[in-house]
Amino acid sequence: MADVGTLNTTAAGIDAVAPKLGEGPSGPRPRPAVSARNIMLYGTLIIAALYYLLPLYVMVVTSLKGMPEIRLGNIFSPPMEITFEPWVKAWAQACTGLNCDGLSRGFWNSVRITVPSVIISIAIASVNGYALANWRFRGSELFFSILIIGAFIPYQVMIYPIVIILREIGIYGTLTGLVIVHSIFGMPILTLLFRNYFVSLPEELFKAARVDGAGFWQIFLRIMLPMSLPIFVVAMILQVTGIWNDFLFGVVFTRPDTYPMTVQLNNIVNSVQGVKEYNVNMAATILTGLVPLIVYFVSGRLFVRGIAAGAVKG
Amino acid sequence: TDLEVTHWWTSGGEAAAVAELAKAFDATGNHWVDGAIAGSGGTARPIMISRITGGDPMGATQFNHGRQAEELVQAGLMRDLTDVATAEKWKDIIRPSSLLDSCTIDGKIYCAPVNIHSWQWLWLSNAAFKKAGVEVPKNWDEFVAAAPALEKAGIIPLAVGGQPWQATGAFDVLMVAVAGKDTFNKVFKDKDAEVAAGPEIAKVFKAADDARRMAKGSNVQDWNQATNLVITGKAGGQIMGDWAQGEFALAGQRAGTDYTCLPGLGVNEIISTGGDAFYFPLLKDEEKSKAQGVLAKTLLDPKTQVAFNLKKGSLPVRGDVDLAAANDCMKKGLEILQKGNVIQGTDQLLSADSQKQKEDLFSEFFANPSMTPEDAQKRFAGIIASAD
Amino acid sequence: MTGQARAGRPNKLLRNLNAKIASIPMILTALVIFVGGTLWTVFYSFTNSKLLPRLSFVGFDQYERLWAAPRWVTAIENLAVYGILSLIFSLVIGFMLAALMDQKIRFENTFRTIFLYPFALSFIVTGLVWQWVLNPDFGIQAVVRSIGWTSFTFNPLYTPEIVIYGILIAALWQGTGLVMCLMLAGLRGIDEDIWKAARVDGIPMWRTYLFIVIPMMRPVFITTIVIIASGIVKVYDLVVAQTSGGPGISSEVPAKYVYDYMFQAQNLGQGFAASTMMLVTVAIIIVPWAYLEFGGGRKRG
Amino acid sequence: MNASVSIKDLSLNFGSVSVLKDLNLDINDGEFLVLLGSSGCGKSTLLNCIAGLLDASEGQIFIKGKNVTWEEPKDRGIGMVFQSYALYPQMTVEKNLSFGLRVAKVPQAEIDKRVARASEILQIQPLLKRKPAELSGGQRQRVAIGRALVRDVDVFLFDEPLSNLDAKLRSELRVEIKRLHQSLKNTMIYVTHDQIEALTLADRIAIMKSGIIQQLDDPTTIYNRPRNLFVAGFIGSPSMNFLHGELVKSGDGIAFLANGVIFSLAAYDATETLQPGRKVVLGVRPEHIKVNENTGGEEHDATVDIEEPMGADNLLWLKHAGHTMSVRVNGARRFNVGAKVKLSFDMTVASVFDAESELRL
Amino acid sequence: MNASVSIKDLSLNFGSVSVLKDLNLDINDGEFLVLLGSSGCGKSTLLNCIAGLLDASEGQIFIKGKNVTWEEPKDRGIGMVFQSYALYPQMTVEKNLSFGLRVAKVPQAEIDKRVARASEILQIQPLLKRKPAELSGGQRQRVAIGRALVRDVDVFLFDEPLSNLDAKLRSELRVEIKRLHQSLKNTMIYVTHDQIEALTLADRIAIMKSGIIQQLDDPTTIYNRPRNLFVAGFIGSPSMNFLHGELVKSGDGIAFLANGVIFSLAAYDATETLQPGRKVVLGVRPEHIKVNENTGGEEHDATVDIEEPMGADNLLWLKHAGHTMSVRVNGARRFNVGAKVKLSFDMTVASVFDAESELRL
Ligand SMILES: Nc1ncnc2c1ncn2[C@@H]1O[C@H](COP(=O)(O)OP(=O)(O)OP(=O)(O)O)[C@@H](O)[C@H]1O
Ligand SMILES: Nc1ncnc2c1ncn2[C@@H]1O[C@H](COP(=O)(O)OP(=O)(O)OP(=O)(O)O)[C@@H](O)[C@H]1O
Ligand SMILES: [Mg+2]
Ligand SMILES: [Mg+2]
Repeated sequence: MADVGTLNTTAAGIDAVAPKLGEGPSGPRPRPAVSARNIMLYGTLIIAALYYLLPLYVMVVTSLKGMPEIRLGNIFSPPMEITFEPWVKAWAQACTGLNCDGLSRGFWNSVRITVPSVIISIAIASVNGYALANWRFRGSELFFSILIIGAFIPYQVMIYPIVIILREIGIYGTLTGLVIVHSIFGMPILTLLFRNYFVSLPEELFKAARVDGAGFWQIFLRIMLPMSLPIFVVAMILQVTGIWNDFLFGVVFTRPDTYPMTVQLNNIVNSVQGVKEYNVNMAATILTGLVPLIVYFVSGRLFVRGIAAGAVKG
Repeated sequence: TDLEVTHWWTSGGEAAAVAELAKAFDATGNHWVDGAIAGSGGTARPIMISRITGGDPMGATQFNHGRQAEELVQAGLMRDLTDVATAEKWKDIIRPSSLLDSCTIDGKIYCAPVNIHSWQWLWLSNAAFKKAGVEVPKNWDEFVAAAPALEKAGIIPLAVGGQPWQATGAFDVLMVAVAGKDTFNKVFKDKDAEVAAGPEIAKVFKAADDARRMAKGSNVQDWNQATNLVITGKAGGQIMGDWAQGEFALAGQRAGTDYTCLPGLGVNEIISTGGDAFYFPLLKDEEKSKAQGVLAKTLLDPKTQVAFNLKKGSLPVRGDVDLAAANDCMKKGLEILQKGNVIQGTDQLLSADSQKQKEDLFSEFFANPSMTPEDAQKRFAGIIASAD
Repeated sequence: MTGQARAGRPNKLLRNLNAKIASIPMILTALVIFVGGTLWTVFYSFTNSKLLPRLSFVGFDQYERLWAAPRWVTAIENLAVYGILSLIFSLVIGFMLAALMDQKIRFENTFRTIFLYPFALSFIVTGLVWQWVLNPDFGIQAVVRSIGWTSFTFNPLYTPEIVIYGILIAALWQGTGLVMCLMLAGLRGIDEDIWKAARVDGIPMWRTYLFIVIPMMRPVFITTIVIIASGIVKVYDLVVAQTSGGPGISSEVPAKYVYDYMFQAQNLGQGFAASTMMLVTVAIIIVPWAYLEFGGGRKRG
Repeated sequence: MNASVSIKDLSLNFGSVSVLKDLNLDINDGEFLVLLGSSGCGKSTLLNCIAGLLDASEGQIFIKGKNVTWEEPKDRGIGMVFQSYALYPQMTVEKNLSFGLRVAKVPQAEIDKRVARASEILQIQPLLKRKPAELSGGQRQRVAIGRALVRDVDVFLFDEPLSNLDAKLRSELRVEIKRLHQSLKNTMIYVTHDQIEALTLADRIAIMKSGIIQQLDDPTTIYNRPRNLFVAGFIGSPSMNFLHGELVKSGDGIAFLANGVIFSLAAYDATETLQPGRKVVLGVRPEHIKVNENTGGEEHDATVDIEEPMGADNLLWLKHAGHTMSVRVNGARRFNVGAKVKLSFDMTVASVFDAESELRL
Repeated sequence: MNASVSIKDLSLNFGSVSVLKDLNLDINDGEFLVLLGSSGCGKSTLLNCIAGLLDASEGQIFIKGKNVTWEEPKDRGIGMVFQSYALYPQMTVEKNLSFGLRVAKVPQAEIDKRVARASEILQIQPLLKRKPAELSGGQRQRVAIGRALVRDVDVFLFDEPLSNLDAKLRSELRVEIKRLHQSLKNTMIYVTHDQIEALTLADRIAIMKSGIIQQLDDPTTIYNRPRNLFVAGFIGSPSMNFLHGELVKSGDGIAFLANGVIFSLAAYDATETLQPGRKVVLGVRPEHIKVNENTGGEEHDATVDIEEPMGADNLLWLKHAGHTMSVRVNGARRFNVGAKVKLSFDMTVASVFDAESELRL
């Protein structure tokens, strides 16, 4: 952990004006609470924060305006008259083709896709990572290296072979097929995370469990899993966002009645009826991003911890 | 029976038109399951093809009229509609007959054309010209001449959206208008690279160069946003297919008073006969196959044709329907059609691959003022030389 | 187990059997999908497959055409510019934010959440938002002009020369939060005595960061670079959502070329050739790295 | 004053936790002062305050007579050596040594000279071109010391410099540090929780507990005349044996009574302070109890419970009148578990503590 | 045979690195065997082989007469205690203790009984409901031992169980483990690199170096009659003093000559093996040299170089005829640096090694 030392490193850097003479400064501490350093530090942070918040602000503000107001111009000005009409429309009324039920249908489809995909891809990747970290066998590292290199392959390249494979297995177009696709493309990074995490756990723990008579699955389920909350949170966040936000697979590997929310979003945003309804688009955009955003806000702290444990080592 | 139909008709006018198809189909006791995918054919087509090749085909799907589904047919993935076509005598009613030819492979018919779209239209905003204080032009040359006045009034002379097919389409239109039907056919039908490199086409590139200059400042992507610039008078005109009419209609504008349409850019009154067609993947389910037949039949039903094409702003594929309700522009189109001043659409003449290469070229040309017309023409000739 | 003394070594294949069974998904993915799919792709890149793969070989034709296509060359150039800049800026900005966050600040959680939230949004959403913020008629340019600075010009998305920077801005917005998290984790892993030693030695803070701390964070940087780089190669959605490759072809990227030619142009052979070139590029970059990281010297058995 | 480092009323709080409390300490010029205490007692905190790495909440710090309370570490004339070595891993040994000087823009010739001198003193010349990762623990620690050495500082601060090393290396480096101090004669402040290091190295030891200095004295005094129970128990391994009981009159002198057994205190070094009736604790070190050696004095019966042969010594754990007692005898003398033995206590070096105040009487 | 654990020709390679080489070892029933060696010599590797956590490359392992070379760890009748405690952090102490039993599906009543017994023996009853994070280091290590205890195993394996603890706790737990062994009488194999632990705990010590056992003997023999130079130098703190020289005739007996100084070897325990002219190394432990105590025998002049007072003892580093020598004297005896002293060597417990083969003569 960075500590007081670090803090003062900076403190000293900027605050070179502290009294220097042999004269005993016996009074109060000579360091003001609002120092030049703090102004710099927080100033920079706040400016950076503004840059990051700006688009969100624009999205929210726009989604609350009426179209006439948007046409007037300034995207940064707060709404003169707040209307929730765009939200209602985005959620329940916007049309794609003949379907005019907005995002609501896609939402539940997304849930139906995301939940099993996240669970299964994490389950597979965590077991892989565990096997790689604790039960190496001949060739395991080779497969792992292939997997990591696979992380660099653009998805588009893989679509065709996968379509063929799924067709041959006969699960093309089913939810199972989509879950498998998500598991496959989540595997490289997740396996890397889990492997690094399990490697960082003390090996002696694993040995102790073996001496205690626990086998491959028992050690995994009863010893490793309960200790892996942070990395599971990281995996969960990455997968929830990845899968929830996925457009390509969702559209290629499902059918219209199971299209995820992003496809719906694309339809709404790209089905322009005359003028683009920016307010509805923004509302739809926010609604679509809401689930991963909430996941982040709730578990952000664990995310950093997990990242520290899983990504940095190894 | 439920039949899933995929298409990329999602803009306002399009969606209204699809609704007519669905209504007609539902009236036969079946059910139209709508599978719209927004974002133009470029986004939707791969998805449709993946599903057909992936073994999870839909009941029917839209493709552009032309060669897009050729290989699917050859791979035996599509349903043979010859039975329906013979029963319904499509050969007799569909006009121009080239439409049905495009559906025919090895003597069998694989698709049901639903409409004719022509590209060769210049849409002008009357309000914009009024504001600029010039007459509404009657042909391309006048339009080019009026451009400075429009610019001075803060109006973009020509609206061109950022999507690559718009620039390509505009060029094809200019070719017909400037160089004429024969040259067009020599280049695209016969793939004559010499002509493509020749002086006739150089003139076309000159015109395209004008268009490029006039299009500066239209910061929009989608074609209908560009149309909207014309509708709102922010732009003087747009070269766009007849589907743009749907947008004008939706905005409550009337041809003649609010906007003006110039087929063949007012120079050469020739229109192309591209369009949309429905293809029917081969299904195992007997019931559904039967429903596919019903749908095919419904699509070409005169009543459906009228209802659909009125909303869509396109021309019906059969010559025997009454389009009394059609507006001025549509009537102009029908007239030209009647006269037989037609050419085939580039989608029908060129493979998707060549089309894509053309798109790459023209979207670059339109966006990059430093690319000279001569350079562009050289590349164009190259594409034609290797086209299939 | 009979308790009877067993003389020989048991069957090697059966040892560690559970681990092997559990790794089957990984092995299948690695072999069938990644290796198999890649080989399949490379194989068919030598054919002139159109809409459907077919075995009519044309040698290197597809590659010749690929490298003759201005759009592909532009795409590669864009990827190079975008890749290098986004790597540099992600690392620099991510590191600087992390360094600021590491100063025992108040509201650390708030700031972290703010920096990280864009990462929860998809590239599609990112592209849409920034398309809008950068739109010359509504966005920053219009706003600045409306407050009086009428000659102000900032219109990256419709200016071919700088459009790639417009995409970069959005990409950085989306991705630097994660980099910051990684860097923060790395900084927190630095022995605090190093800081003290540097202070006692009288080394100014920026030099401590530059010459001591950053070199010590090599593993973090490697992980981060892998994550950023794998994202860079794949960049597609963002471009599609923000510019669709425009204006013209000035913001095209290789992944989009692959997609467009495979599916829109219905020329699989061309698409496969392009993907193969991408894979070759990736391999040139990643294989040496993978060898260094995973090949030499096992950490433990 | 000739104090090299002088700490006045120093207090330090982390938030609401007070870690150092009103601490006063004067360290003489050239003195080797060891701060000894168990983990968490505030040793490192104090050292960091002296180095300027932590800001005091209250109080002042003087080095060489100059008030440095608010000076930067680099301006205090101190050099510091850390437990984890804190070498810059990507720099060679030479760079590690010279980095601070280069930053301070010392001329290259001067840098070379100082690096040469330091590496000669520490005998690390052959290592100059290596990176820290290529060094053994002991070599690394030597380089870390070198880094303080080149900076020509007045005061050396060591924070448990040897505790990451194994026993053998530790005792070697201990000797080296002692030699270094004998030849440099700088002031050195050395934090450790290893009492052997403290006893062998220190001119004076400051024993700390919860941020307060319990006793500040030379090692012999600390060992033989611990000021209170804490110090007595802390120093010495194995620990001093403590017997709880009370003082009683015995003959004309005074004696100690515990569990019905009487120990004469006639030989105690401060009998005058002992008053009968007082509850006290008698502390006797394991090596101050003789086993089966007839000294002519008082003898006590005991039984051997456990024997721990340690080579040169043999440690016996004995049961004696309800107490367990450890006794150190020569390694060559072996006993059977359960053997009955006779003990005699050397009261001249024993300590008697008040049971309540825990102070030595 | 009555060997509890028997290792035959065991070899183990990691890739191309050979860590254990043809190792043979028989451990008696109820014996406390300590594996001692410096870091990286293969102690943990050997222990892991016995536990079944590593597969031998060659050779066999028998426990209680049964060939367990290819058995799973749980079927070998062993329990293991690790340096880092290796407690399952998410389980309470009770769950930690019973985990192995629950995995083995032992009935609950039996589990309770065994946990109760183990926690009584180790006095951890009050801790049963706590999680490991709420325990001190010593308590954790006790729980770790308990985990082996409940499983009722034949052989206990300890891998440096105390090296994460501080000195005081270490010596306490050492005594506890010794007591545990005295009461349980199980076979115990204990890995450490701390010689004090080895000397105090072991029935026999196996000293390892680079995967080879150098000497396997009881502590006294190891300490007083080290088989070779390595063992001699490794055991004892401070190390044995080594003088390099040769054997010469002196009178009718034999003597040792180094740097021109003659040491009589008349009292050496195996004079018959000594031949004049041979190059040898004389080893004398620091406590076997007397300072200024006239023993009537041979005396040598020396100068005090460094003094390291350690409380009970005082360690002197002396210069003597070109050698540096450490000598241990009583802590009460203090010397000034530079003082001239007289040394006498106790040759009855000295060792003479062949300079070439390094074996004791
Ligand atoms: N940055 C900090 N914030 C809050 N408390 C702290 C901080 N640093 C130290 N402490 C607390 O101050 C007390 C003294 O810490 P210090 O590091 O000085 O102990 P120490 O004597 O050096 O111990 P050790 O022997 O383990 O190094 C401890 O109780 C510790 O928990
Ligand atoms: N998994 C491994 N792969 C390769 N070499 C290893 C592995 N484990 C240990 N070694 C090597 O084997 C040797 C013996 O290691 P081992 O852990 O047995 O030493 P040790 O005697 O227990 O040391 P320590 O006292 O440090 O625990 C070392 O040189 C080590 O580097
Ligand atoms: Mg400390
Ligand atoms: Mg070990």
